Amino acid sequence: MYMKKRVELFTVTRNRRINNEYIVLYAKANGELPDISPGEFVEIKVENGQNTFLRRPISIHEVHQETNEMLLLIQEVGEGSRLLAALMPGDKLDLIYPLGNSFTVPKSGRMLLVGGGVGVAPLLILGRRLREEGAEVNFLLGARDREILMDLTDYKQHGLVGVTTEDGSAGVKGYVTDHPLLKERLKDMDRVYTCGPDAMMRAVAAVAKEAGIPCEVSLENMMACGFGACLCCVVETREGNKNTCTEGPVFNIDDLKGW
Amino acid sequence: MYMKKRVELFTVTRNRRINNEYIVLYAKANGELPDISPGEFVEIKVENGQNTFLRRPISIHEVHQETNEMLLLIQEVGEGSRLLAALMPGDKLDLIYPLGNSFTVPKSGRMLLVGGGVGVAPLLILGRRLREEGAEVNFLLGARDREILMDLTDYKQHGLVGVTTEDGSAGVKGYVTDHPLLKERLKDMDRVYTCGPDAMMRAVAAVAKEAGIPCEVSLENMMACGFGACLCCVVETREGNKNTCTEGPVFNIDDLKGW
Amino acid sequence: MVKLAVDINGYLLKNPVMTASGTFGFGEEYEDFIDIGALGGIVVKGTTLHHREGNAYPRMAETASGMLNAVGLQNKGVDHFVSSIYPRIKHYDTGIFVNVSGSTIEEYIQTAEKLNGLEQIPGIELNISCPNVKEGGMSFGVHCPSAIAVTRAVRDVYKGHLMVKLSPNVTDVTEMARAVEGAGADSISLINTLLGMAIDAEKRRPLLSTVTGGLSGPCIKPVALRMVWQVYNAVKVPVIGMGGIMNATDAIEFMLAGSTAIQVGTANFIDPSISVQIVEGIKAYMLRHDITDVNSLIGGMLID
Amino acid sequence: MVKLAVDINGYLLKNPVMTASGTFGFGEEYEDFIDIGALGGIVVKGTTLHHREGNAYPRMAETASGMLNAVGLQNKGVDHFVSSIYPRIKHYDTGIFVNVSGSTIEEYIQTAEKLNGLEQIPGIELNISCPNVKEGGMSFGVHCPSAIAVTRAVRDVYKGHLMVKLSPNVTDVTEMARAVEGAGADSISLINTLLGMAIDAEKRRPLLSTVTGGLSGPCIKPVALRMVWQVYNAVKVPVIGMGGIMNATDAIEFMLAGSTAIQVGTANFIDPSISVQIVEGIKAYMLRHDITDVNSLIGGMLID
Ligand SMILES: Cc1cc2nc3c(=O)[nH]c(=O)nc-3n(C[C@H](O)[C@H](O)[C@H](O)COP(=O)(O)OP(=O)(O)OC[C@H]3O[C@@H](n4cnc5c(N)ncnc54)[C@H](O)[C@@H]3O)c2cc1C
Ligand SMILES: Cc1cc2nc3c(=O)[nH]c(=O)nc-3n(C[C@H](O)[C@H](O)[C@H](O)COP(=O)(O)OP(=O)(O)OC[C@H]3O[C@@H](n4cnc5c(N)ncnc54)[C@H](O)[C@@H]3O)c2cc1C
Ligand SMILES: Cc1cc2nc3c(=O)[nH]c(=O)nc-3n(C[C@H](O)[C@H](O)[C@H](O)COP(=O)(O)O)c2cc1C
Ligand SMILES: Cc1cc2nc3c(=O)[nH]c(=O)nc-3n(C[C@H](O)[C@H](O)[C@H](O)COP(=O)(O)O)c2cc1C
Ligand code: FES
Ligand code: FES
Repeated sequence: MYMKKRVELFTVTRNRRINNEYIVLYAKANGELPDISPGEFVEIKVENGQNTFLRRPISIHEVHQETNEMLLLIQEVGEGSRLLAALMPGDKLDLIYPLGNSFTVPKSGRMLLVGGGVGVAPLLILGRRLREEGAEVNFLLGARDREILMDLTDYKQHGLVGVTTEDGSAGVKGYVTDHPLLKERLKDMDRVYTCGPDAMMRAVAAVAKEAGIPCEVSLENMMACGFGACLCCVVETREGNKNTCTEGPVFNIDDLKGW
Repeated sequence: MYMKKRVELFTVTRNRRINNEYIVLYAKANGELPDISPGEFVEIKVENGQNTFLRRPISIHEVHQETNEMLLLIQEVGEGSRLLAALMPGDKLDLIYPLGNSFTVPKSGRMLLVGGGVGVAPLLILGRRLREEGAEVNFLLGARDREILMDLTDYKQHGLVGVTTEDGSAGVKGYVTDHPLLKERLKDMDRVYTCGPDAMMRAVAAVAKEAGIPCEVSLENMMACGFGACLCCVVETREGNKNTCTEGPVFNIDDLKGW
Repeated sequence: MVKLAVDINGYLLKNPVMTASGTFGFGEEYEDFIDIGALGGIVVKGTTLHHREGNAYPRMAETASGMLNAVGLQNKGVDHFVSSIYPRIKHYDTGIFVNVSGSTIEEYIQTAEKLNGLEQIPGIELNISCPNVKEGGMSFGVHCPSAIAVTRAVRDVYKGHLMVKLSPNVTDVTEMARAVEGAGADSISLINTLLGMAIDAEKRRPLLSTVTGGLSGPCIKPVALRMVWQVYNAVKVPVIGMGGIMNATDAIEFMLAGSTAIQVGTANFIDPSISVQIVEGIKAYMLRHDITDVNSLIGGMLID
Repeated sequence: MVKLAVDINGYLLKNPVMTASGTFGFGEEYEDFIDIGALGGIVVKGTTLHHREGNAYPRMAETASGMLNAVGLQNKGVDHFVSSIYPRIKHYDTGIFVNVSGSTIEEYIQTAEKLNGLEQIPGIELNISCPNVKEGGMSFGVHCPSAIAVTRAVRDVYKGHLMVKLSPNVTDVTEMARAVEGAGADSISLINTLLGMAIDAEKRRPLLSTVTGGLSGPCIKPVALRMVWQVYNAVKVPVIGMGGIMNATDAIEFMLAGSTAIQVGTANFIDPSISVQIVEGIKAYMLRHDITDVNSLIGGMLID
């Protein structure tokens, strides 16, 4: 069902620090939150930034429909994300949402959700929705080291969680592609979803393709508008350039050129 | 004595609201505050302003030498001053100071200090210093209405305080030039100091000139640097253009062209 | 009631606020956010004779108070516009202008011809100033002879309002303005983007696939205002000003400098409802200043 | 140890960081804040043959990520510089360049001649790009024949390093660069300010006494970087880049785009010690990236 896009002033209700680099913002809508599909994102206006002219695209991490709250997982990488990570309960958050398409949510099957870095964000809501629909959920989450590993509690509610860290300080040492879930048990999976650094997604896509398993990626192209007006965020597909912000961010790798 | 100019990070120790439009920031130096002369000003870097590229010049309102605090009276007129007025204890304040020349401080005589709007700022430290040196201090403070009138307590410590408001809600109704201090008792004065809106200062200067009484004005020209490097803040004097930021902001009206 | 309508050389806009080409899609992208009919006019995405894929990704870089883009006129071609898009948007209760680009004069002519007689398209905006394409585009707009040639050629075939959009990347914008006025332009819009560039110091690489791109946003407003004022004083046809307009105050500044109408560009990305808010803001300004007719603002800057 | 010295066509700067004319006074204004000797060089205030009072107040307006100025070359004339200022600043342990302006070629020539043989002045920067004066200034710098004429005339009489400063207000900056290179420039500095304008919508008046003025600051950085890159690819003489440099990262971007040295301008107003901090920041970048010689950054942008 098409959800009308809107600009709305949310109120921050909580700022939960996960680790040195990550926080989760809880943002409450004024009225009733519309239905959100996994994979959709928001565009946030960063107030008071001296170098943040454009909005910042951030995935919807999870939704608490009862309290009309949206959760946003934010990694501090530059001025914009640092200012967002400093927001406190009561502060306002100017959002355009809901933006983008969403992941396929089948009613059954064995699903592998592979996230790297802050790319784990949309996988939480996706995992929950998959479980609710009746699919089996397996997360595989990669991080640089245990210091910036996500809080896994929420993920564990929805399925099995595998972990890799580059330095081996938690889970399997190495990249997600070094984990048994991708190296050995991939053939048992019906579908792979992945979100994270480009190199990681391409590696995951390559093994999925080789194994002949459908794979959906969520791209993080540079965006100026987020709602299809500027044509800056394009990705090359078999049908020509497509907007990552409206025809994505989720693409089936079979549709992407060069993947 | 020449005080070396410096860039220093002060810490806000207090934000005292005077009225709807004015606040006083108390800013503590890291170490010992150098000697400050009345009339000197600071240039403040406004952090996190989206339209505040340049620093903002603000007069030194008063100095608490014992605690190494500088007081700044700020009127909220635009983005920069609003952001400054929102600073809270613990916040940092990046200042260049001390800037500009200063008012003449004779050791005796009857002085009239005429301030309008936020132009009352430098008159507090000036009044105190004049009293300490041995002169008699008379303040004449003009405001739009009683709502934005200054807190007079501090001024009253140093001398007599006359007040005008445009709507007559406090003191004499009208402009400062309508007050008996300027209309009748000006001839008793040995010197006039004035700071405030251009039109007010020109009116005060005119009556002082007519009465043949020395008059010093503190100009608020638009400044890009505040320390003599850009030549943007010039005022026409009998000796050609002078920098308001280094050769002013205090000028004897006899030296100014067209005053 | 305040009078908001402005006349751009025979065509009446219900108010002076238009949206700028390339920043407003075909209007449809904004339907969720605003009533398109509340605008004076819209200029749709740059359209060429043939389908164009545009430039490679990345096409965007954020800069101080602005952005660079290198979209490169991605569009499905004028035939697609006429057959597929026009029917979808022709119900908008506002003037729809098509921004026309080409690599050769022949392409400009053919594209313009295909837009003749579309009832809801009162005019075209001739883009002779796009910095993001290898051939044509800006090269037409930075030299008088070619600007004259393309304007005259299109004027000969196109029956509607002919707005010509100038490039700021020139030594003397008034020379260009007079040239296109002489060649038959009904109005002049400016400015297109300034040619700029951005580098990632860490990766030592340009941030755009094309290395250089077009700079837009508030950073260019001072240059845009200056050029609008210069052109206003140089030609008789109406001037449509743009470049960094973010709010009603900016819009009024452009009108005071000589704009009959204004276009809102990059600001749409940051607040998709800003164009309609600007209409409201202009009304509020007029009420506050006791102005009954918006036309009295045009070129109304006071100089001693 | 990293090597920071750069050679601008025969003259060695101890590091690539200079300060821009008109933003650094005569250096003296910065003595309280920094050790001038830590800089690669300084360019002092625009100097003319005769005393000039400059333009009327107001001369400044803040803009989005930048400012407009209309100082108009206020200075006491070259004789005053030689007799009164030079003796006060000649002890600086850095290269002092004098920015020279004029209304006629004759004035440029005479001013330059008077600067010949000042031992601590290795060179002059020919300002043919000042947008804030009615005659001369920018008008020389936006047309090739006059740019060539003034450069050649000064080259004939001036014995030191001749840096020529280009205007960004031109259609093709490479044309200008090649012209002044051919006319004898030892190096080319760019960009001067972009011509802009600002209006107070409430008062309906221009914010500058001169209506238009020169735009500087981070807002112009994308345009400046683009022009530096274009000129670097068009001429053989060294390029000295500037325009919105606020920190070491910006400085490195300019070097990657082709600058041999850079100048810090408006940023000095916001942080009077920034120029020296930029020297330190470049060192830190080099250490982080394992670069031993700063010269390897010049034009080091990677393009596929
Ligand atoms: C659809 C989408 C969903 C996203 N979801 C999230 C999320 O849930 N949580 C989160 O923390 N981040 C997410 N991002 C990335 C986020 O938008 C950027 O990290 C953010 O814009 C950086 O802003 P900044 O001002 O902090 O950094 P800047 O100072 O602008 O840049 C800092 C660094 O971040 C990188 N960066 C900037 N923009 C992007 C971008 N669009 N994509 C990737 N890297 C970028 C730059 O390369 C730069 O090196 C998402 C991006 C997209 C396109
Ligand atoms: C030497 C000097 C001392 C000053 N002392 C004080 C002081 O003690 N307390 C105080 O509140 N203000 C003082 N000012 C004025 C203060 O600098 C401005 O009000 C402030 O810069 C406005 O910044 P903004 O971002 O809030 O407003 P902006 O959005 O920049 O401007 C808002 C309005 O303020 C006016 N304004 C901007 N700059 C100046 C300026 N330099 N002078 C006068 N009006 C200006 C503009 O006309 C504009 O209409 C002083 C100015 C100078 C030059
Ligand atoms: C992403 C983007 C795409 C653009 N595409 C076009 C275009 O197709 N045709 C055109 O004439 N101008 C195009 N422009 C220029 C704008 O119409 C406008 O002239 C410019 O952005 C300045 O206005 P602004 O600062 O308000 O955005 C584009 C601008 C942007 C930012
Ligand atoms: C207040 C001011 C005065 C200037 N005066 C001169 C000058 O006298 N001669 C000159 O060549 N450039 C002058 N410039 C231009 C600068 O040297 C520089 O080219 C320009 O500001 C761009 O650099 P920036 O963005 O780092 O400031 C002046 C700039 C400013 C802001
Ligand atoms: S970000 Fe503008 S079209 Fe996708
Ligand atoms: S403000 Fe720069 S010289 Fe006075």
